[in-house]
Formats: sequence, structure tokens, C-alpha cells
Amino acid sequence: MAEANGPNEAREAEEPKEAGTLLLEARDLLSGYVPEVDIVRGCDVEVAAGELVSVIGPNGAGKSTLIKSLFGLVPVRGGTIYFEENEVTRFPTHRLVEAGIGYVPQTENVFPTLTVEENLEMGAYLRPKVIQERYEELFEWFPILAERRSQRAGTMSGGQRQLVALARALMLQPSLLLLDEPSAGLSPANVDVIFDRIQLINSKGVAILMVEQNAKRALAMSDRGYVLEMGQNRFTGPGEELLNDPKVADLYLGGRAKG
Amino acid sequence: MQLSFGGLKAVDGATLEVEPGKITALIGPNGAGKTSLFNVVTGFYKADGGAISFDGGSIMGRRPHSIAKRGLVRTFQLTKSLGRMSVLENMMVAAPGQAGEKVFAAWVVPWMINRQEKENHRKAIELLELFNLIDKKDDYAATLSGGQRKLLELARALMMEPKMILLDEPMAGINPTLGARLLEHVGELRDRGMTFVLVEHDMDVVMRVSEHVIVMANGKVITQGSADEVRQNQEVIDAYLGTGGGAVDEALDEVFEEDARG
Amino acid sequence: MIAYFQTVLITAGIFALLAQGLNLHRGYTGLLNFGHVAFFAIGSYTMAIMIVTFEFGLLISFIAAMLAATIFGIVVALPAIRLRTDYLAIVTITIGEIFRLVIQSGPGVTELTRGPRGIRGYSNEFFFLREDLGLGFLDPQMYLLVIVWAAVIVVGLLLFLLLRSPWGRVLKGIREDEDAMRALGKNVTSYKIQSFAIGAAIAGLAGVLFAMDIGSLSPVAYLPLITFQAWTIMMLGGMGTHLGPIIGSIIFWSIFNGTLFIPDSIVTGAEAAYLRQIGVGALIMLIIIVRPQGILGSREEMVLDK
Amino acid sequence: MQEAFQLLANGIVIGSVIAVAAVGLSLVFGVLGLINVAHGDFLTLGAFTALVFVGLGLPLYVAAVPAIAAGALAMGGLEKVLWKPMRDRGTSNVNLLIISIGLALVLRHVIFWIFGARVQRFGPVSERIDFGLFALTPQDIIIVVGSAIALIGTGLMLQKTRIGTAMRALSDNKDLAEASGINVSRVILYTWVIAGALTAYGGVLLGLQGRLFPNMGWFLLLLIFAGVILGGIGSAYGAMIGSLIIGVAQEMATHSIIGLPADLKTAVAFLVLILVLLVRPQGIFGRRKAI
Repeated sequence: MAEANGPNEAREAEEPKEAGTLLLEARDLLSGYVPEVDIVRGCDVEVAAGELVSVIGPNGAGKSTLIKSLFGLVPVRGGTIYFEENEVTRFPTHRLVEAGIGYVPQTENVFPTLTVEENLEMGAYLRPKVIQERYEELFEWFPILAERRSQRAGTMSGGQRQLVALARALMLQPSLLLLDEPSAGLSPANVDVIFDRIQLINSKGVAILMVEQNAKRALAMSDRGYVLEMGQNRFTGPGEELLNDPKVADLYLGGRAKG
Repeated sequence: MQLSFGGLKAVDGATLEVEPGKITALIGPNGAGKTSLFNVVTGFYKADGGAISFDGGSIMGRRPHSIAKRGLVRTFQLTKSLGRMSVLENMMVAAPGQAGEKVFAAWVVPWMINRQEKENHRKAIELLELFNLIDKKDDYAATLSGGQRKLLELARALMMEPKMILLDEPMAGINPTLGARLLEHVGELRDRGMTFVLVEHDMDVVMRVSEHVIVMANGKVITQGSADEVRQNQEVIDAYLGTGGGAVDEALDEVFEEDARG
Repeated sequence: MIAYFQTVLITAGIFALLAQGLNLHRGYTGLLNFGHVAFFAIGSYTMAIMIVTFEFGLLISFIAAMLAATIFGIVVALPAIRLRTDYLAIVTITIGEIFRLVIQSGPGVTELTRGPRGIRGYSNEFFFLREDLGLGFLDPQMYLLVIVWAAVIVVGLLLFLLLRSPWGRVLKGIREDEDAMRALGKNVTSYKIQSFAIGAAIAGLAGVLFAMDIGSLSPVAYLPLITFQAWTIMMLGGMGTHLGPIIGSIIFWSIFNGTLFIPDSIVTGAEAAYLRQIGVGALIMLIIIVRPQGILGSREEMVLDK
Repeated sequence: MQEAFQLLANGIVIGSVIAVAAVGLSLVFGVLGLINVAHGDFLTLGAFTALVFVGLGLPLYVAAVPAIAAGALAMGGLEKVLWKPMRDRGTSNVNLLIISIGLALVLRHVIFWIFGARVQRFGPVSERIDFGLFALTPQDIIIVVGSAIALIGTGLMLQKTRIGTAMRALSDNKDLAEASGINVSRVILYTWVIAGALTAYGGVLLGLQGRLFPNMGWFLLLLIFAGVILGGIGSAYGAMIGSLIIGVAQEMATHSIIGLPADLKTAVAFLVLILVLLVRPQGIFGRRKAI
């Protein structure tokens, strides 16, 4: 089992920020929706600046719960979370947003009756002054949104909604973006688009921690991956390595590899 | 027991059969339509087409309570304990054919009710003892731990003397010791001739207890067979790990919304 | 002083009945009925119309009144119970108001109800009956008090038997989780209708007694306030408890009528009436804020309520 | 024909008042999911506050200002001292609804206590002006225009301002709003303040019709509910249209062809409310999602 190390050497060239410094660090995380039922049972997660990290694992492994716990949406009962070297355990969500974390939930990730522009505006609610200049950059990254800036988000296709959600989460220029199953429910073509944009965002220096069902694709593009099982870290290592590890494939189908 | 559907988005033309006296596992990635299938079979959702028959009769379009009365009983993913009732009351309420459930019966035929209540009480105590919940019998169900509630739900289902039980993620959020006990009970009951279908995420469990495994993806059955057969199947591996090209369907948007969990 | 206690106890008895019906709906079945006054009014009016207009005897009129309230309960329940709880609250409030407006000025209906002028002269037979019942030694007020409390006790006992029987257990189950009960093979819709109908019938009985108490009926006696008072009583005593409605009603009316003793030099009669309503409102808020389980309810159940 | 036009005009007048009040109710429901039974009595509060200032010799359009302020202050204050603490304690929406019933009784009878039961007026109502097909008093015209201004203003606020967009965002998806960094409690407070201002203003308009009495808002409450539900509960624009329809429907019901007594016209609106809830609970203009 590989220890977590910094991002791939190959990627380092494109990082504008100094890579390698630890951005997010969670230790022994214990959390769950209802009292007494822990879904996440002692997870460790690290994300370095500019890194792209995936969390995969079988259904019910606690992936989504993990990411929601990091963002203050699920009560954390144990462990500590650091962000940019400050402890942020049990911080309310809006303070994490202020600190520089963006989050895209898996479902209901747009305001359906609001237009695209209004959705983005809400993403920058804390700093309305930046709205105009952020529009420019984000519309460059997601040209389709520029075309549809006054369309209601609820009338858009799943893939387009996902783009709106990504753009909204990027309005405040977060240094870390948390994505909960960004490819869920999308058609193959849209999955391609979304993964492509995620890589683009990452190449601009935004660190990404994403939970994915589509383990193959997610690991293929990630610097590192965590494989979760029963709310605990099972394997950790560079994306490629995990991808080719037969034990990981086994895990999904129940042949619990011991060791 | 033949189940087939068409038209429903979440369950898109799945056809499957469940053999009596066996434990069948239903597996598949998130949004495969497993829970939706349970909801359709037990009458909680309406199917747009297809046929469902159980124990030699059609149960298509019937209401949930009438399906349950025929002996096809379900549990829920998020346990539905009757929180502000005692554990014992939770059990007693489930007993079938209670004369006292008719309005005014308590005024007219109290002796009949008393007799039945005694019998049901005995049965309930027996089951609670079996499930190690007897110490809790006078506690409010809402005060039980998550695992104990799962046990209570199964015990309560057994009060109904069902022919077949559908278990929706019986092991989710329950500690391994209680989980093992629950599985033991399921195994014993199967040996006594009861039929089980379970949706489960823990593949270890699936592989260990089930005689037959049905794999769903995108609302369809993609393969079925013994645990080992299924494990070797390339399609299954793809469905779980993602294919790289993605076999996910646009029409599944809605499924993800209702079936979304971590 | 005796007159004061008589008045308090008669009203308290009548409202204990109303609250008992409501308790069946809300406390045991979880249904938010805010139109209880309609069933109450149906009882009063059917009784009075049967006696005055159609000249039936007391017993037949009484049976008709209970029957009418029951049927109306079913008619209201059939569509309404499909609604989400808060919508059910609005619909039932509205039904209560429609009903009042119709008895006040519905075309054709006013020939029976006599609109705002109201009906009188229906209670003679009821009071004559006191000789036949061997209660001739009581004065009319005392006689009414005895009848009212006899009704409260009988209804209370019958409800007690019913609610601790398996039937009552099913209702409680529905209050806790409808879907769980469906999965356990219970016909939830049917039970909700039964609960609604029985609660309505009890309200109809309360309406009959109320009619005897006030001696003449008019639509202004059937404002939504009646429903709110019954709710306050039920919550004060403790929802989902057997004795809650009765104890709640006695306390409520003791306080409410106690304000009659405030001398006119401090507040005039009209002002006291307003103060009493303010009291009802404040009491409703206070109960929810301070002691949502009421006097007899269990704190634990309240905490466990989702 | 003349009669129909006259009734239509009357319906639009009363519908305009209902609409102003309904938008406030709808905003609160959209953002909080709370059905506020005390809403009607805040109309009364607005009307009587204005009456006090009219009594001091101020012209009505000046007296409306403190009335609106009183409404905003009262609703905003209650959010601070009542609703928010109760929500934080995890009080269920059903129990909050019951609290609002208690609040309604208190508010209404405090007004009764202070002002008595007699009907009062801002001033004499002027003669009707004949427009050919219908005739309206100048006050009626002020009501319609005043309501239109308020509704357009609210529409602009919701559509063009940051806080308005945030309100819509909150009724769309509270969790996502939180995750976007929106200060949810502040937006809720503003929603109450705006709803309070609108409602009190609606009360002043209602008073302009001629009669002020402590039950005035309560009597209108179910009509307001009807408007809100018809338009799709939680949708502010739906509430405006739904209210106009309710206003017109109840006036039209008294048309000689239908021949319903005037006392019963509100029953017609109530019936519409029940039918809509049963047949199409998301309202005519509402999205199914909004339920």
C-alpha cells in the first residue's frame, strides 16, 4: 500500500501555485447522519495544493458522506480537519466557503428557477464585487454557459446543469473544489465533457477532491486515489497504480483481498 | 415468482424470477434501480407496464397493504420503526388477522381480542428473545440503535408470517456483530423454507449468504447466476468500475435523484 | 359561586368532548384537523332542525345528529386525508368556514337554519325528560351538567377501550409512520377515515349538548375560535393521553371564566372578552414553547417526535 | 353585461389587495415552508397603525409610511425573538403553524382591545366615478394602482437585486444556498421584513376600501391562502395572479345569472381553494417540485 506522496512529477510543470504544500488534511474522521451510526469510520484524507484526488469504492462505502463531512454538511463526531494549516473541524459551511473551499453536490446542484447568471451570482454571494471579472474567466472555460446566460438552470440538460454547478462553485476562486460524483447520471458524451473540464480546472491550479462511481475514468485522470471500504481507507496510491491493482477490482466484487 | 416491467424509467424492462426457499441477492451500482424495483413490487410505486406475480397470482397494481397481506413483506433502506411506540407494540401491531383491528371490536368481542392478544404476545416475546431484543421490549423504538432497529424491523416482518421477505440493505449502518447475527437469522429462516431477496452493498455478505445473484444496471438485469459466476463476468466488472466509455443513460437522471446515496 | 362552577363544568364538559374527538385525530392518528367546529355545528343544527322543523322526537333527532356528523366526517375525510399535513390544516379550516357561511346564508339552507336569526325552542323536550329520568330533584342547569359529564365519562371509557385495543395501536402506528404500516399490511386510508368519522361523531354529540346549553342557535356561535379552543385544551392536557382532554378542559375553562370575576372597574365586559382571547392565543404559544407535551404528555415522547 | 363589467372591476380591486398580502405570505412560505396563520392580522396591524397617524392629522399617504415600518418591524422582530429560536430548537413546521394560530389570536384581540369592535374609517369615501362600463371610487383606483406599484416593485426586487435573487435561491434549494456561502439566516430575516412591509401596506389598501375593523385581516386570510395556493404555493408571481383570479371569481359568483347571495361569495373562493388543493396541489402556475 503506497503512502500518500505529492502530485505526479509530470504534472508539476503546469502548476502555477507551489505544489506539494498540504492544502487539506483530515485525520481519523468519524461521522454519520444519525447519532450512533457512523458511516465514515476513521478515514484519513490529504490533498496537496493543485492536486487532483479521487475517492472511489463500492456502493455504501461512505464516499459521499466523507466529502460532505469535510464540507460541514454531515456532523463530524471524531477526528480533525485542517485546511491551509488551520483547524476547521466542525466549521459551519459558509466559513469553509469563505476559507476557499468550493463544493458541488451530486444531485440538486443548481437553483432551478434561477438563470445561469443568477446561479453564478449566488456562488459569489460573499464577494459580489468579483462577479463581473469571474464571469469572464468562467465563460471562457464553459463557453456554453455564456450562450445560455439567461436560461433557467432547471430547463437545462443534466450535463449543462453540472457545468453550471461547477461554475457556481468556482466563483470565489476556491483553492479546493469538492465534487460529489460529477459524472452521475450523465450520458457518455457528457461524462467526457465534464471530466475534460475538471482536468482543465485542475490545470489552472485548483486542487480537486472528487468522489466517483466511474472508478476507471476517475483514477486514470487523478494524481492520487483513495479506495474506501466500509467507511475506512482501504488502499491509497497514485491513480494509475490503483487502476491496475487487481485487488481493487476484487474489492468491488466481494473477493475481499486480505493485505 | 415472475417479475417483469416495462416503461418505468427507474426499472426499465427488468425481468427476473425468484425461487422459493432461497436467498437471492440483488446487486448493482448506485442508480441501477434496485430500490425502485422493490418499491414497484411492493406496490409503493406504480409500474407503467409489465406484470408481477407472486405465489401464483398477479399482484400488479395492488396497494401496498394488500400485497403485504398476501405474504410478500418488505423492509426499508432507512429503517421505519414506529418511534413513539414500545418495541413490544412494534411487534404486536404487525401480527396478521387481528380481530381487534376492526373498529368497535373492543366494545363487542373483548374476549376474542384478549385471546388473540395473548397468543400474539407470546409470539412477539419469542421473536424478541430470538433477536436479543427482549431487554428492550418496553423501550420506545426510537431509542434503539441503528442496528437494533434493523433487527426489530426484521423481527416485526416475521410477526406477519410472510412467505417472502424483501430486505433493502439490511446491513447498512449496522455494526458487524449485529450484522452477523442478522444474517444468521436469515440463514435459519431460509432453512425453514422462507424466501428472501436482499439488496446489499457489502459484497462479502452477498457472496457468503446468497444462492443466487441478480445483477442490475440501468434498470435492467444484466446477468444472473451463482455468486462465483457473477464475479467472473466482465459486464459486471464494467458496471461496477465504469467502462471508460460509460454505459450510463441520459434517462437515468431521475433515478439518480431518488436513489442517490453514498 | 355555585352558578360559576356549574357554568364552568358544563362548558368544560362540552369542550372535553370536542377535545376528545380532536385527540383521536391529532394525538392518536396524526391528522391535523382545524375544522372541528363544522362537526360540532352539524350536531347542533341537525338536532335543532329535526325537532323544530320536522317535529321528530328527541331520541330520533339525537341519533340523526350523530349520524349526520359521522357522515360529514367521512365526506370530509375521503378527499382531505390524501393531503400533506399542513395542507390538510388549511383545507379543514376552510371547510369549517364554508360550512358556517352556508348555514348563515346558503340559498335553500337558510329555510332550515333560519340564517343569522337562528333557531330556538328545540330544547324543551330535553329538559322535560329530567322528570322521566328520575332527576327531577335537580335544577335544569345541574341536570344538564350531569348529562354532559355522563357523556364525557361514557365517551372517555369507550375511547379508552378502543384506543388500547389493536385498533388504537394501528392508529398510533399510522401517526408514527404511514409507509411502515402499509408495509405491515394495514389499510391506512381506511383507518384514517374511521378515525375522522368517530372524532366527528363525538364532536356532533358535543354539538347537541352545546345546543341544549345555549338554548338558541346562530351561526356566530360556530366561529373557528371554537376549534382553536379545543386545540388549546387538547395540547394543554397532553396530546395522545386519555385524560388530557378532560383535565385540560377543566383547567382551561376555570381560567377562562375566572376572568369574569375581574371587577368592571378594572376592565369592562367587552375588554375582558378580548383579554380572554389574548389569553387563549398566548396559552397556545406558551404550551408549544414551554411544554409541548402538555400537562399529562410524556416529555420523552415529545423529544422522540421527529 | 354592465353588471359583469362592474363585478369584474370590483373583483380586480379586491384581488389587488389580496395579491399584495399573498405575495408576502408566499415569500415566507417559499423560504421557510411555514404557513403563517397570523398573516392576515398583520394586515390589520398595518391598517390600524395608519389609522392612528391619520388621527394625528397626517394625510394617509404619509401615515402609510409608519404603518409599513410597523409591519416590517413586527415581522422582522418576531423572526428574531420567536421563529428563529424555535427553528433552532428543532420545532416542527406543524408546531410552528400552531404557534402562528396563537399569535393570530393575540394580535387580533390586542387590536380589539385597543380600538374596540366598531368600524372606523380613514375618511369619507368619495363618490363613484362612472367609466361607462363600470364605476369605481377614487379610492378603488388608488388601491389598484397602489397594489400594482407594490407588486411591480416586489417583482423588480426579486428579479434585479442580490437579496431578491438570494430569496429565490433559498426557496429553490436551501442546502445549496448554504453551500454557496449565502448567509441564510440574514436572508430569512430580510424576507420577513419585506413580507411585513408588504402586508402592512396591503392592510392600508384594504382600509382604503372604507371599513377598518379588527377582524378585517382575519376575514381576508383564507382568501389570501386561496390566492397563494391557486398560484402555486411558494411562487410569488403565481400568488399575484392567483389572488386576482380569486378576487374576480368571488365577485362574479354574485352575478345575477349565478345568483349567489353576497355573503356567500367568499365560500366560492374557499371552494376553489379546496378543489385546487385536491386536484392540483402544486397550484395552477406552480412546479410540482414546489410541493
